[in-house]
Amino acid sequence: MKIEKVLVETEDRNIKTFSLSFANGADKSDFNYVPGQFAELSVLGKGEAPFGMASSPTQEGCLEFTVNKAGLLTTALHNMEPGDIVGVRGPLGNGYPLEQLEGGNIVIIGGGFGFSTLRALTNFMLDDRNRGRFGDITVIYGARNPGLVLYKDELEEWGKRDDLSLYMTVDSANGDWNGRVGLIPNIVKEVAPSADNTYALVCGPPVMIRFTLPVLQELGFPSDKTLLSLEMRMKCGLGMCGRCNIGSKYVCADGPVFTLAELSKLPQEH
Amino acid sequence: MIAKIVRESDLINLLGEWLKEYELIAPVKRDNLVVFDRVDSAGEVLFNYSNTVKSAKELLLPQSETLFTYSSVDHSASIEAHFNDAAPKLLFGVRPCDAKSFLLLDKVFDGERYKDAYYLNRRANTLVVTIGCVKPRTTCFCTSVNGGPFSEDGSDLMLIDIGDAYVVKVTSDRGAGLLEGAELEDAGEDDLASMKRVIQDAEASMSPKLAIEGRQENLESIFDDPIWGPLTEKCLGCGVCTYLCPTCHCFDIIDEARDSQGERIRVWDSCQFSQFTLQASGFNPRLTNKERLRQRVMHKFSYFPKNYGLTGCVGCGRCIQECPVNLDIRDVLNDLLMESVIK
Amino acid sequence: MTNTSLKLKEADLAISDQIREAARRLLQQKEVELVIGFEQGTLPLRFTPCFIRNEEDVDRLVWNSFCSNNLAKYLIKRTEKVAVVAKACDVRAIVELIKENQISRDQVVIIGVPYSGMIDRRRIEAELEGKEILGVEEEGNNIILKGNGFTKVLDRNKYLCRCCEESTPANPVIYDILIGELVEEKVPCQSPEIAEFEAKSSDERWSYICAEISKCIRCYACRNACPFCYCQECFVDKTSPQWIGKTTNPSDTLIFHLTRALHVAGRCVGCGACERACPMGVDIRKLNSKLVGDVRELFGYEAGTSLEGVAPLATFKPDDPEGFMLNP
Amino acid sequence: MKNDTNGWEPKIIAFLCNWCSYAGADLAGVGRIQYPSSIRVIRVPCSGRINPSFILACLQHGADGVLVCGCHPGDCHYLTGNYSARRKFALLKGLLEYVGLEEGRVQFSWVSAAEGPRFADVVTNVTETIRALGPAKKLVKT
Repeated sequence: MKIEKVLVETEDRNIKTFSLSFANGADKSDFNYVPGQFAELSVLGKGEAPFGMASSPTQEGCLEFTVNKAGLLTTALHNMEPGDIVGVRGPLGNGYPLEQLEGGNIVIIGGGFGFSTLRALTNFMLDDRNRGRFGDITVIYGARNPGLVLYKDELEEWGKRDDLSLYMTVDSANGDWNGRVGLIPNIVKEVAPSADNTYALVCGPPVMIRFTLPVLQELGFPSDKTLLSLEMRMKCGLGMCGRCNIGSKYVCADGPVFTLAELSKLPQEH
Repeated sequence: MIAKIVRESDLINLLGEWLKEYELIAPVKRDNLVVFDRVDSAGEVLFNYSNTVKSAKELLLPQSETLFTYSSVDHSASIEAHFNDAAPKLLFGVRPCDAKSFLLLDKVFDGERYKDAYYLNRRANTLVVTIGCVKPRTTCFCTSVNGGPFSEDGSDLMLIDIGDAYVVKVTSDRGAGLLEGAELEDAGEDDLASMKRVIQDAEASMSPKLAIEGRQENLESIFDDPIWGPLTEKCLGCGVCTYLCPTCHCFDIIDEARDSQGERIRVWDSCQFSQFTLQASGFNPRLTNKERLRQRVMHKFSYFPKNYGLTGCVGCGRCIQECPVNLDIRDVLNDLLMESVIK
Repeated sequence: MTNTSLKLKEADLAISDQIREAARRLLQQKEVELVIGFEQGTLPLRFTPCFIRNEEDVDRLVWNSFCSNNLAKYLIKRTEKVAVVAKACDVRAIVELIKENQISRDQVVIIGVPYSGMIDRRRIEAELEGKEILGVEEEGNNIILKGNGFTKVLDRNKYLCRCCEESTPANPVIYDILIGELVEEKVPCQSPEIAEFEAKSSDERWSYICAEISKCIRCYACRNACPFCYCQECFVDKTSPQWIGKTTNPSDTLIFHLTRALHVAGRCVGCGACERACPMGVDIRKLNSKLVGDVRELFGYEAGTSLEGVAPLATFKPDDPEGFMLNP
Repeated sequence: MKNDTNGWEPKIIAFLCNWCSYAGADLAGVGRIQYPSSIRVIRVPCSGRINPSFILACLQHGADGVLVCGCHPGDCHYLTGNYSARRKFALLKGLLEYVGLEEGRVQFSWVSAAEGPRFADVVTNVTETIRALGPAKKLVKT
């Protein structure tokens, strides 16, 4: 696929969002995905690595990936420019269970870089064609500091909407940040969304997840309505190469989205 | 059951015939090692051996294979997929454990969700002629994992040495095709009786069975048990067990590039290596040899059976023979099962 | 699975008893939390590292010529007090690791076993053409092998580990507890095998090395068995820069072995753990022994023989040999 | 192309220490001393910076030869970098030739900032040796 646009998301320039268009138009109709799924991005000569789709399938003709510069491949990606070609192998994984979520209220809890597929889901739900299928939408999003907040313009737009409640927070503020300061688990406690007919969707760093889950439990979210999108080192994305399994489940092929109920039956090796 | 009798001279003739149509891969001696390799004449084939050092899996899943090559110019690239191994191959002289391992690999690479074209291509082009194990080694434990020295799983033909000849059992349609045109006598009553005796003797000589079939729940119940610590303490974290194993199939996908050209390569990897599950963030869910060896054991004896209904081990005993510190998987399993029962 | 018919020769039995006694006392008096030694393995020629924490397990400890693993590997970065049963090679590795700050001297109680002539099981197995050994006994200088329908008697001196065969020291350089008596020491010198190899033509040497390297399956058993390969991230795993490819390409594989040999140069004590660990029988020591010899000859350093002295590649002399240089 | 020894010119990677040898090369240039154009120079802070892996990587990626030059003993800008390098190089060169790499593919020499002519000599000498050996094949990755 062709890189159309590269947006630097964070002040430290370590996170960029890449908008890709299909170099071969025919692929467009074959690439049907749901929010929460991922794809293997590949740069020839460097290899491939998995990234969740940050765009919603309602944004036609384009795919977005938010990429944190960490290793060989991501560095190569960060050095690319509009017009460059990257390979996309996907969609892979299960994605968020849209049919199950339909009719319910949705609480989205995202921390840092893990927010990208939740952003995709939110945009999907906010689309005119879909908004009616979901109840109240609450988004709780946190970053380490204001400079690391992703999708700033879009969040500003969401903030103006009356069919979505947005709570943004940073772990520590600096300069002209007027929003909340505090760790996500505390903000969740503060916001205290009702668990009634509500799904909580969580994605973020392991430590955030560890402290958020008890809060959700306390608020009455049952484990089968608490969904997590997991991160593991993956390679093939097909459940073959053997590195991303948690117990008998492969995060790449059986996940990356699991309910807490499913996870509690698996070994705590993630 | 179709059973023919093959004398030594018949076998040389048969191999000669097969050589005309197939690339023949058979056990041969290289230095002091018995390995599978391509042979050009029947004379090179080794018949009298216990097993090869490496398993036969690399015929279907080579240690490294090019998936595609590419060349890129400016903003475009041309990619060419590689299916090099289309030549029909005949794998002669595998042991029943290795033949059975192909069925396990099929579960992974010919799965319900995804299929691996490279693997399937080779699989479809490979015929398997097995030689039953008249003299199992003490490290063999195939009978503990639903196999046996004469298990026919995964074989197209099965040869059983009855002393002065081989009884050849046809175990698949493709196997029957291999004997087409060959003028072979049917195995007589005496031959079949000898065969039966040979089989009984071999089976009787097997080490006592381990009680591991159907115990995946037991293993699961002791995932967090402290026993894993002492059990894995001497493990060096090398890849001998996984690389010699006929069923281990973990791999990595890497690119190798030179200037504007390069290739994407699939290469064996091992769950025993420290970097295997290391995430970009620096977090590693399997931090020490303990977690990594636990993964290997659990994968074979709990996860694999859970996902595919079959134990992910064929009991060939290679890991037992070659582990540099003699970490014997049978001991590990026995201790684990004991622990799970006590609990 | 333990092979129950263990019969040690008298001398080994005496050593084993002394080891047990020492271990029992150390654990009893809480001088150490852990004793690392050898126990009987699951196959006739195999004895295997064991970790004893309780007095009642002390009798598992044994000693004989098949206790070939280098236990120094298990001492790196340990935090508890530990005793280790160590033959000459192990102790030499321990010495070098102490100098590299990987082992703290006061944390380790060395139970030194003077011993000359560990046996290399692979050399014995090679002799048997694939026939399975079901039992082994030693009597004097004889190794008696028993299998299905055969008994074979071998002269143990022909099946020694190559490092024992060569003139590598046989006594523990340092120890806290000595088992038995010190044995006659040998003077280190260049191994005849290396001299023989060097006498070959360049092309002959190249084809030999290539043939050996072609057997390598990159399982890294050599690296992981080596007491000196303790890098947190091995150069083979690095991605930026990526030093070598991950396949069994001959160039990559050879460069892996060359680099590893260079990386342990001046540290390698020639114990041969790498070679014994290799399932494919790659002649890895061909590289290491060469460097051990060169380090001795060029820099006068014998790794692991003394707690004094600086590792040869961490120091220099102004008049180091430079005959290899162009117009020096 | 490389196999065609007619018209083949060796490709030699030269690691030159910044303080002495690179300056020596510069001096050779300024002094218009003729030497073969076979070398591709990589300037390094000190010969002690050279990891044997650099040299192996050059040979793997198709260099016909590798030359490392540093300050004469006693002249190192960092006092002892070249002494440490000398030990490493002695082992590396010995090992490479021991496994059968042609003698002369990998060479080391001292060249000071004042030794323009010596630098030219060294390069000429190394180039001729390697030209005589022909294209490198042994460690090249194919």
